[in-house]
Amino acid sequence: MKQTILTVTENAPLTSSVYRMRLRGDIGANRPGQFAEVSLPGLFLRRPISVCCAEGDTLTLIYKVVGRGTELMTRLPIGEKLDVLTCLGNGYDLEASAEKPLLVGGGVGVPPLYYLAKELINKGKSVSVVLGFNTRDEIFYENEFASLGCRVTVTTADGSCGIKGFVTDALPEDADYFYACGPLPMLKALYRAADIPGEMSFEERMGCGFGACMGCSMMTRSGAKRVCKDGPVFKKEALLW
Amino acid sequence: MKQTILTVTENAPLTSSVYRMRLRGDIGANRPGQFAEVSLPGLFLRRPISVCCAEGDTLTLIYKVVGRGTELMTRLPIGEKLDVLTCLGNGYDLEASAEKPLLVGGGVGVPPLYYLAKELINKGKSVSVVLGFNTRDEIFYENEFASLGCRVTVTTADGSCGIKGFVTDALPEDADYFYACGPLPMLKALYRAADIPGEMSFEERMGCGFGACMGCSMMTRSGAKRVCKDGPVFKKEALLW
Amino acid sequence: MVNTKVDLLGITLDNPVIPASGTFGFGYEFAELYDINCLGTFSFKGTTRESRFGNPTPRIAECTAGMINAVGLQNPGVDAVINEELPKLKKVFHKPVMANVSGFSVEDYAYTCALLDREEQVGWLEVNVSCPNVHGGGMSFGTEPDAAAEVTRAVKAVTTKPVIIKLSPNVKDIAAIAKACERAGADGISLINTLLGMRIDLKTGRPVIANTMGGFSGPAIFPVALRMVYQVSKAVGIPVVGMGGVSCAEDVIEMMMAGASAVEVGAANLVDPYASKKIVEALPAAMEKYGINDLNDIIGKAH
Amino acid sequence: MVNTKVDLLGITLDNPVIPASGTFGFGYEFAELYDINCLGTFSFKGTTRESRFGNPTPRIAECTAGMINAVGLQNPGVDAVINEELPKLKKVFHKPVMANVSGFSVEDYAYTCALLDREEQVGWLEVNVSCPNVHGGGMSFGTEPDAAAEVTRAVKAVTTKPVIIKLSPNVKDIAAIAKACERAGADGISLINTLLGMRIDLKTGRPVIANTMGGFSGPAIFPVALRMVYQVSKAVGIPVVGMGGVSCAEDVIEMMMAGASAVEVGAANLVDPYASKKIVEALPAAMEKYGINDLNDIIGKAH
Ligand SMILES: Cc1cc2nc3c(=O)[nH]c(=O)nc-3n(C[C@H](O)[C@H](O)[C@H](O)COP(=O)(O)OP(=O)(O)OC[C@H]3O[C@@H](n4cnc5c(N)ncnc54)[C@H](O)[C@@H]3O)c2cc1C
Ligand SMILES: Cc1cc2nc3c(=O)[nH]c(=O)nc-3n(C[C@H](O)[C@H](O)[C@H](O)COP(=O)(O)OP(=O)(O)OC[C@H]3O[C@@H](n4cnc5c(N)ncnc54)[C@H](O)[C@@H]3O)c2cc1C
Ligand SMILES: Cc1cc2nc3c(=O)[nH]c(=O)nc-3n(C[C@H](O)[C@H](O)[C@H](O)COP(=O)(O)O)c2cc1C
Ligand SMILES: Cc1cc2nc3c(=O)[nH]c(=O)nc-3n(C[C@H](O)[C@H](O)[C@H](O)COP(=O)(O)O)c2cc1C
Ligand code: FES
Ligand code: FES
Repeated sequence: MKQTILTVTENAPLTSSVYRMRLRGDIGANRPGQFAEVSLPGLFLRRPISVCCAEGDTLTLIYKVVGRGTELMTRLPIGEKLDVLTCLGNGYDLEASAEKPLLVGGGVGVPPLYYLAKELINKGKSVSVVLGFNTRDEIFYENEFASLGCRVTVTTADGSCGIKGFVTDALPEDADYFYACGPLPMLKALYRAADIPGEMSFEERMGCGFGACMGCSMMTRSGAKRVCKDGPVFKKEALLW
Repeated sequence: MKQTILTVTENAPLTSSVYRMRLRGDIGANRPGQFAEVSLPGLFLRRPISVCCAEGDTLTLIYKVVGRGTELMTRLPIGEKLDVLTCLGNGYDLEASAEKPLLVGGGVGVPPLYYLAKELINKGKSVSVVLGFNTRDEIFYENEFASLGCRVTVTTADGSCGIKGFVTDALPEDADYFYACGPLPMLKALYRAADIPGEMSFEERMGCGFGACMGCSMMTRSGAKRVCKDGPVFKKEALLW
Repeated sequence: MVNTKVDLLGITLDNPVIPASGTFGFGYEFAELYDINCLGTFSFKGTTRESRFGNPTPRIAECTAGMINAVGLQNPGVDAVINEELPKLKKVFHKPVMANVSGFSVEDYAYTCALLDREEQVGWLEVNVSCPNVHGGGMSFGTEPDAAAEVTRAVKAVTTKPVIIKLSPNVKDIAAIAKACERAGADGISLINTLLGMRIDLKTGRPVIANTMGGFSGPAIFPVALRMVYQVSKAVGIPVVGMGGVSCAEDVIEMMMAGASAVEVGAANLVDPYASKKIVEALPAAMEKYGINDLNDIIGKAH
Repeated sequence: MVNTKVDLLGITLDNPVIPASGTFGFGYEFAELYDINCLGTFSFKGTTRESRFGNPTPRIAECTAGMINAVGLQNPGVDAVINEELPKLKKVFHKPVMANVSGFSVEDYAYTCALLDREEQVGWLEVNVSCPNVHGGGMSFGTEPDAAAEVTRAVKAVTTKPVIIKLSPNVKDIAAIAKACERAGADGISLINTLLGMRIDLKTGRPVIANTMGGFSGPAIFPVALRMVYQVSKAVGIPVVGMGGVSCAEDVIEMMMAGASAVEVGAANLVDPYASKKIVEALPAAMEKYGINDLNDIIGKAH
């Protein structure tokens, strides 16, 4: 964990409700699957947002506007300085996959998979990505994953783009390990559908984000774990589903 | 009373702890002796500051750094927008003086007298001003009063400039009416020393500043009065001293 | 078009927004600023049998997201309220007004309420039982179920209009006190009054407030107020008027979901004189944002 | 050079700053960030006889200038605390630690305290009487003078180290409860625990917290905490540890002026992991600003 002051260098919409924010400064050594906790002026608790990319001095976050904090984020101008905790959580286990990792993301679960895909490709793996959205207008980052060299499949619940249905309707056959992030119903469906091992990232309301308050606990096969510190990524076999 | 959004156009120190702030916008029709209530980011209550001058679209305030709010004010940059209530309180009675008004101010009680002096001189009156400070370094606005055409006397408690002593040691003989603003001990001393009629401006901790909460009440000969709405200026004969 | 109309004990309010007692005077200061008929109603300054200057000053202290007041019920007394304030109010406000009453003995309450009950413009009596009980050793009437019930019965015996008992939050079990009032005949409950709070001036080491302590209110107390509105509205069968820290239309909606039939706005009026008007105006858009067509549908939704 | 050293029941603290129970784990997460020996001491996570998962999630809700938690005393149980947590703590923290204990029966409290009392690194026992009394109908021990006194007596009977009783603010008369604990043998009082609060999710109309309500803390509660510290320290003759909303060195000074001998910092640690360290570092300059040479001179200055 690292407490740092970062400067907003980009803050623009990707879709009608999803924004990308780039922050510059001493961002620390972030691993894929880790998250940041952003302090926002006037709000007490920080907001946890996954690391979408971390390169050099630039941290990329992608966030969906859902409430007061994320609405406020959209109004932060370029040049604004933010107090951010970075390098939070365990992150994905890059060594767990053999050769053919499958990345499955739904909605704003997609962003952390981008950084993961990048690192897996750097390791020479053949990466497949399945991205699930509700409808065509909500799609983002399809091209970015393709540019990395991933095999990308998009699903939309209403069929307005890509395969009609859910991510579980479009899982490739040949993957040896999955990495997932998305809404709970998606994670549960994937858990049931996938017969390969894998790991998934969870969300919980957080008090601190670094393991101090026990606000974010989740019961697993090996006892109570903190989503913020022991997670947010948990292996499939740890889940009590 | 007027609620308005004003832009900081100047915010600079006059002495080590006294600052002048100029605000531009639709300031309303302020009379001398009235005050403004400034809303400051992150603080709940507004801060009451006397109108030092109000001309055209510019409101001038002079404030002393005494606590969190005024400290915060010093850090407001040019261009900052502030939510301000203006035209608060009754203001001085410009008709009360015959020909030779005497203005007596102590410390940050001096600012409202500047606007008053200006208006009295506009009315053709011969204005004397006695300004009391603790020491030479705390003096401000002596020249500004002189430039208006006032007869100015300065007193310092330590004798480092002007007459050594208090304002009451320097009252001119020929005045027919006094207007005062300053710390309570000065007002009380003046009340005892002056044998002419007059009026003085009071301070009290305020909840609203516009007469709604009864936070600022003061007992007078004509019953309980609100410093913010029935005052801050009260006639000498109204006081229960 | 969403519906903001709610019923409060037989009177229809155009909207549930009610400036709280002690933060809206007798309406004038605000009537100079805007047409106060846009409000549901308002609760006027706490009125007592005799006129009162209240406590010595300073009576106000600033806090994070709130303030402390120790005004001490300054008011001109019930006769002056009836003979001077209400006639003036009639000219600018054409709706029933909520009469807020305080007292230092059961007889005080009954006396003052009986007089105000006869006034045409008074729609409801809001009986503030947070005052110290002079005959009962200084503890507030509102902190003991029996004392609160006694005031309720005494007021109900001499009045015909709906009686709303306003409760203090400085208690262990506010629902028990509400239930005692309900059993004693209260038509409604309003809550919360201020939390007892204190600040010290670091420069002097002395309390900021001349009276040492005072009533803490503003956005900071909202979660406590919301919890108590929830507890009380679950415990009683009579309407509940919620307040404490409300400063925007979303807060009004949250209070109603907790169980409030109408919502009072206090300290917010002091820092923004247009606060109540802005909340009334923002309410329809906030309702639409959360898919609410009729405010009556959400009262107690969280139960 | 100003003096920040204070005595807490026979142990000298380098400074009065103490991270509060539940916001500092068992010290590790913070020892990774800075040398926690700069602190006066800290109070570790509330420990119970058996291990507990605590309440269902969501357990956290945001509020204006504060937060609600409903963690529900998640902890590994006293045996694991003694056998696993304390040995690890010893490596990074070389001062006496405050052992925070909770229980659901008088026997629970006595059992857990007796075990922790034997641990060398434990300097004080901080007994949190805010838990529901399972045998007494679910009301918290801390809301009844008799129940709080009973816990105090039971713990004192089986321990040798100073016992500090930590009080709940959700009561009418906190000084009466403090006095009952003092009479029952408490060596000190700490307060306040969290205020009972609630939030509702406007999108669903349901409480944000799975358990409906939770404990509200953070800067918003400071004026209530300060008032209670003042009331209790005036009422008792034993040392008082003050807390509730403290987030800067000025707040520490204000709490001490109200009567606190030492000051705990809770929620502030969660939003800024360096908060307690920053307060320790800012304290000397803040003292100088207000002309304070020795913190011992200002304890209870406002009385
Ligand atoms: C590890 C982790 C990674 C995340 N990564 C992303 C991301 O990359 N992009 C993205 O858009 N969102 C992400 N989220 C969800 C994001 O944290 C919430 O959408 C955001 O906190 C909502 O804040 P708000 O003020 O707009 O909403 P409000 O509902 O007003 O927030 C109120 C409170 O609830 C909390 N909260 C609300 N929703 C959530 C949630 N889903 N998860 C955790 N806390 C919540 C807020 O943090 C705040 O404390 C992540 C959450 C976690 C736990
Ligand atoms: C009608 C009126 C006119 C004033 N005009 C001026 C002026 O022209 N220039 C100037 O420097 N000061 C003036 N003051 C005093 C000024 O309001 C205070 O110095 C200022 O509010 C202090 O704020 P703070 O946050 O720095 O201090 P803090 O002590 O941190 O403030 C805490 C709270 O106490 C209130 N407060 C503190 N001191 C005073 C005080 N003396 N009077 C009223 N409230 C106070 C603050 O407004 C705030 O609510 C005036 C006060 C009044 C009532
Ligand atoms: C300055 C002030 C004066 C008040 N006077 C009264 C009063 O006379 N009678 C009463 O019942 N409540 C009085 N109250 C309490 C409010 O009506 C309200 O219950 C409380 O402030 C909580 O609401 P808020 O957080 O919105 O301010 C007063 C509050 C303030 C701030
Ligand atoms: C997340 C969280 C967990 C807490 N757990 C405990 C606990 O286990 N035992 C206890 O005595 N107090 C506990 N508390 C209460 C704090 O120790 C403290 O009394 C309270 O939060 C007020 O201080 P604050 O406003 O600085 O947070 C907890 C508080 C928080 C925020
Ligand atoms: S959010 Fe505090 S422990 Fe996870
Ligand atoms: S400050 Fe509210 S009436 Fe004067």
